[in-house]
Amino acid sequence: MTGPGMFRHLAFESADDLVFGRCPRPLRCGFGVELGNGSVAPEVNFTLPAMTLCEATWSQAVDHYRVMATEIVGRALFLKAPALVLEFEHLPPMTERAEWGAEITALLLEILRDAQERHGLASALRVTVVDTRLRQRPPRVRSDDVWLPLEASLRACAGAGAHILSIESEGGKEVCDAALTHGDVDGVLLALGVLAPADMDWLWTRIVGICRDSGAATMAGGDAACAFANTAMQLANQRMLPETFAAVVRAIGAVRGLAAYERGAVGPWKDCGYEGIILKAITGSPISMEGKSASCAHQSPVGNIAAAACDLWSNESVQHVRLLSGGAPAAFAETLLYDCRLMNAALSTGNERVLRDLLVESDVCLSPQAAILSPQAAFAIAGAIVAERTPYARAVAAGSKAVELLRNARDAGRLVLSAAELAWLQRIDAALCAAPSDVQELLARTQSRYGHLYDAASYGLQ
Amino acid sequence: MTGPGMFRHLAFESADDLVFGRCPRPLRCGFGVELGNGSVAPEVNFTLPAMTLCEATWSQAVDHYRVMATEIVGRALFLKAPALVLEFEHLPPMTERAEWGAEITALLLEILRDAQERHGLASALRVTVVDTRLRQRPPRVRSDDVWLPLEASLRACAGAGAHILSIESEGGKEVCDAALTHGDVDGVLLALGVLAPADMDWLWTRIVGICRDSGAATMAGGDAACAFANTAMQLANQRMLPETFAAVVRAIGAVRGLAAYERGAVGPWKDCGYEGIILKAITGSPISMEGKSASCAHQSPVGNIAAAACDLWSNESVQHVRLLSGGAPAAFAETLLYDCRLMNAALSTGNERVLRDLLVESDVCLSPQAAILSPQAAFAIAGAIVAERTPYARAVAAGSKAVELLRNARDAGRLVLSAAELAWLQRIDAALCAAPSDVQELLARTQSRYGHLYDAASYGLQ
Amino acid sequence: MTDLSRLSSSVLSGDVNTVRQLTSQALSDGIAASDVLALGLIAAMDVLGRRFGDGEVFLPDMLVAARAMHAGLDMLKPILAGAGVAPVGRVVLGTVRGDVHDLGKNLVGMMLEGAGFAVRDLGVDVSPQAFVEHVRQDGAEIVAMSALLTTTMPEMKTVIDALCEGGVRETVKVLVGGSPVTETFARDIGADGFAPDAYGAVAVARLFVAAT
Amino acid sequence: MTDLSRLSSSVLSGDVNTVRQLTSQALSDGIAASDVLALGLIAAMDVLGRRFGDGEVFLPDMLVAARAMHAGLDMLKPILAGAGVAPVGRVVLGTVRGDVHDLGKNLVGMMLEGAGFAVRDLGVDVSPQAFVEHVRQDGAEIVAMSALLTTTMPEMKTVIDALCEGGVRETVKVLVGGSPVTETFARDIGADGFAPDAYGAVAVARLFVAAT
Ligand SMILES: [Zn+2]
Ligand SMILES: [Zn+2]
Ligand SMILES: [Zn+2]
Repeated sequence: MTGPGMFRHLAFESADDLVFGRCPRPLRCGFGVELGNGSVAPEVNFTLPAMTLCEATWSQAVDHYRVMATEIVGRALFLKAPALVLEFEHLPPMTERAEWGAEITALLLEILRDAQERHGLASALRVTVVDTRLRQRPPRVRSDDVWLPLEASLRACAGAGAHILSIESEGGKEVCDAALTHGDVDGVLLALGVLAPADMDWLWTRIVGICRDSGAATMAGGDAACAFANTAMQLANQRMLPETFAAVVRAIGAVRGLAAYERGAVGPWKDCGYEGIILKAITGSPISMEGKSASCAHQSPVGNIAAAACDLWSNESVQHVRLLSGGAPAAFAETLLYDCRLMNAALSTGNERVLRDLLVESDVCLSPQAAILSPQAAFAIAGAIVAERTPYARAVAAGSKAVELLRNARDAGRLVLSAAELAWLQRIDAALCAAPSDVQELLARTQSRYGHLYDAASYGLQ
Repeated sequence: MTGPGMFRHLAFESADDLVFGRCPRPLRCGFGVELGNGSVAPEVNFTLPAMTLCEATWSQAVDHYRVMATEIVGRALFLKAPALVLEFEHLPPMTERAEWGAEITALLLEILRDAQERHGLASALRVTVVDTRLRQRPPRVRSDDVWLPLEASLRACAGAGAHILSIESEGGKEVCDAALTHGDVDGVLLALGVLAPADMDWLWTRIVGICRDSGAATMAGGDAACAFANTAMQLANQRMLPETFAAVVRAIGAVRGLAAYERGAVGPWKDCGYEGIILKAITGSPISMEGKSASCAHQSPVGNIAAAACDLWSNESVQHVRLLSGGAPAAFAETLLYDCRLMNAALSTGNERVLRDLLVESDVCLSPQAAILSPQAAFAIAGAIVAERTPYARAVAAGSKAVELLRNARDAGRLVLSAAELAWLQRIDAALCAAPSDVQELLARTQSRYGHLYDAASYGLQ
Repeated sequence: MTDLSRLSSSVLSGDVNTVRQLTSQALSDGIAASDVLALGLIAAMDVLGRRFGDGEVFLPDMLVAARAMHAGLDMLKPILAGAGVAPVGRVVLGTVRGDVHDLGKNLVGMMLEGAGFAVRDLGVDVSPQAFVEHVRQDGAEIVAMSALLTTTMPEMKTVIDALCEGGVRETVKVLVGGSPVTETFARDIGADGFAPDAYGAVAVARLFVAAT
Repeated sequence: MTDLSRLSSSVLSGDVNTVRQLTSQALSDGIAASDVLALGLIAAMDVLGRRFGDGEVFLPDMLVAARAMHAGLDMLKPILAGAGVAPVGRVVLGTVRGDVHDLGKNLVGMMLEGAGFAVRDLGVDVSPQAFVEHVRQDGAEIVAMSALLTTTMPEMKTVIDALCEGGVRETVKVLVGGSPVTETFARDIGADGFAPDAYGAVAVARLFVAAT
């Protein structure tokens, strides 16, 4: 993990430079899309309605994708959008049967290519496979029987021409879920500071290789901590977990993500990890984010602030159900397109910092989860991360910085915390202060609680 | 129509004062909601999924409304919203059976009252009845057999405690639909400059009376030109009509709306008439508008600019279907709530004009329909309207001003028009220049085309 | 010799008088009625359809041209009658009971007529019985129903049931539309087709008659 | 005399040792086991439930307290056995075949156990046969199924069919949940109830056993 790619500095001079649509390392991908080069594009994600997916229904499924993509492209053209990114996020059978995922990939590319040729619409396609490796408990994430099918799907989608390859990998989730339900900081450090980074290291080395084999036609796009930090957020939404805890988990989640970049991922980072802004501060690479216009997929307390530094703006996921206006995917595409228009109007008139600050101001005082996602907070957390050399030390540093930011915001009257939230913040702080000094000690200390849940060898720990 | 209430001046000194959340004549209504007094609140509209509405299914329908309202209120509380407005827009059977509309009204008020008492949420309920008067052709909109049932519903909803009473009245639509399909300016002038204002005059005198009878507990909230100008917009969306034509119809539609204010309507004006900004310029009263977050109900080329001067921000209508995040009404409520947060952040930091200008900039150059909805354009159209003394003269003036604005924008390179659009703009201009000098001449000239479609006596024309 | 491309141009500009004059002239010049129809009138409508698709003309232009086209067609009909110029298909059209929205339905009617269908428009708030009776009377091949309200959509099923009971379900294809109507709903109630807008309705109607 | 409110406090703070000690002391002081249960243990869980509803405590606090509560309960069980302390109800729980999401299911399990149900958790990717067999084995009154994917939802119907074929459909109530699952879907596949989240699942499960 201390390879040549290790990030030691931030990509920006100051937090104030962290703004939507601008990156020190912009990307060009797909059919002429520029990312992070002075504009924000929508990333529309769409999925099947409830239906059985099998041989007999497959042609129906293909029809759904054709209709959804055609309608979304139609809406983009109606609104004279300069650029459009589609995300095709597999359902499990599409990863399990590599040819299914590849078939939809090819279909969507054909629709996008046609829109470019006939109407000049710049576009790109992200394909996100499902991490199918965690079915057995404890999961053996590196074993051939689970890796080879996943690799086959990744290769098939790259082979079909996917512009951006992503996954929401879940190595370490087997421990994280348990740690979350018990509100246990040690367990979160084990999951997100040790197991997940080790798995990312292993997995992204391979995904980057697959992209390299594609002749650089396919970009290694990244891998949000959806299965970790968004699970914490959802539990906090249901008041099962304190928001302060979810906020700290989010900050620590960035450490896991950085491992992918250090193995050669280039972005654009996937939408559903709100930790993307921390990663942008470190890598300078474009990120996809989601917020108020992803209300189709989940509620969140960070609907506006999430857009502060986005380069792609996503709806997370919407099923092909019908609203009064027509298909729901096209409806959410429209909302995203207008959100992007507003940000692009700000960029083209030099008002991007004003709008960015309003997006931040909107949410930052109302939720601990928002309080750590301002450019200033993200910059501070990013700085704490790159000051350390191991994922574990980074995880402790990220968590501690998040706690510090939350306490400072609260003390300055910028954030109101209930007595229960404040008590938890103190518990989290105490736990982080008492965190083991190295991984071996952490493993030993957590062995009785989590040892039975994970296979150490699968994370290179034996 | 030249009564004491006739507007002769604009409510603002300059177009630059026309901004969201601020009105010279703010309103206070419902359970402590302030409108136009420095903030913007969401107005969430929600409706039943596809189902038969009859005696046997009525209790199911009531359950739907209870669930939808409870979930929307829950989302508002989760997001710490300072205020929430619900719109209950009848389906026809709810107006036809006055007790049904009243029952839902009472149910929703109970839910809002409870949220205020237990959580301090300021709220208000708008109830919009259906204009059931136009079933026979030609319709006799003032006859007892159609008016008395409608009046009963209005009284029942006011009696049940509705805070704001609205309708989307359709008097004149029987001519407007035909005029739109033939792209006929004379027909539009007849519908929106003569018939519709005459009907508004008659109808709103009565609705204002019903509200007065309620002891001012119920406000006369207004009546969007949805059935007219939004129909034109929808036809333009489908490329059945040129956008320039739809834009001119929108401008003329404001004349119809003004008639309600001149009979005593106080607002907040209903969302689905984008002409609201023109009416705000004249009356200084709060308006509800809808745009990008009404993508559940229809597509539009004015998603951002529509927010430029809104005081309530609406989603138009969403059915109670399920998305991945839960019910669609709560999902759209979340998006609206964040849109409002952003506008309120701008208001509280003194950046409202910057954000307003970005919302305008986003859309104004991309569509003729947007080009006439900027504060500057709306102000100019409003000025043209109040300079005239009769609805007909106002209609011609509003249309002519819209044409002038579109031509100027095009000549200045701020608006690109296709050859076909430009040709239509010239046809519309020629038609307006050749418009009859008075109503009698218009009636005579249009008699053969439209005379069979409407009953003159029902509009006080005989 | 009459220039049929001039006839086409007159149709395109909606000039009814010139269309009548040129049609009459072409016939007296001895041009076959079927050629006047194909190369003069139909050719013009084809051009117009393309222009419409490209956003160069709009519905009002279409209606004006269609009127001019019919002026010429009316003169050709008596001559062509022997050759049996039947409509492409016969459609019974209406908005269902309880629903009084007519604009969308009217657009469908206009577009179907433009495409050569004979359309019986029953108007709005149409009872199931009325649909059944007119299918019988007209020998229609298609029933096209519209509903704009979520509360009147289920009425479409009632109409289909009435067609079954009336013994004419087998003789017609049922096409449904209207903003709340979905493909799934159409399938669920046993309709044969669904169209999201007026263009779609024409496309589906064409498929129906091609299939029979 | 043992202060049962101290026992409650120990449950609330999750202090297993003190709970054991005070329970034992209360019994040796001659306090009836049923009183120790009601006034010491159950009272604490009631307080906790209220605090949870008010956002004063969270799931981790609940789990800690539940563990302490069970430590006391285990000591009372042998004494109360004669009096027949049966679980509120028996639940067979699992995520359906093809679906490996377990967090939501686990939450439902924890909440049901907290509410006094005996829960047999079959895990994830559970075959229809496994549901049927465990219903038979345990004599369960409730089958609770979870599916997180739109593509595995239909599997719930397969399980219900298997319950029918296995002849046990009449003996159980079927509860379904998971983010894509809707009330309508639940009704359509013939489930008895639907819950949008873990709280809802407990509420519905309580209704089920109250009704039987
Ligand atoms: Zn995700
Ligand atoms: Zn995602
Ligand atoms: Zn409307």
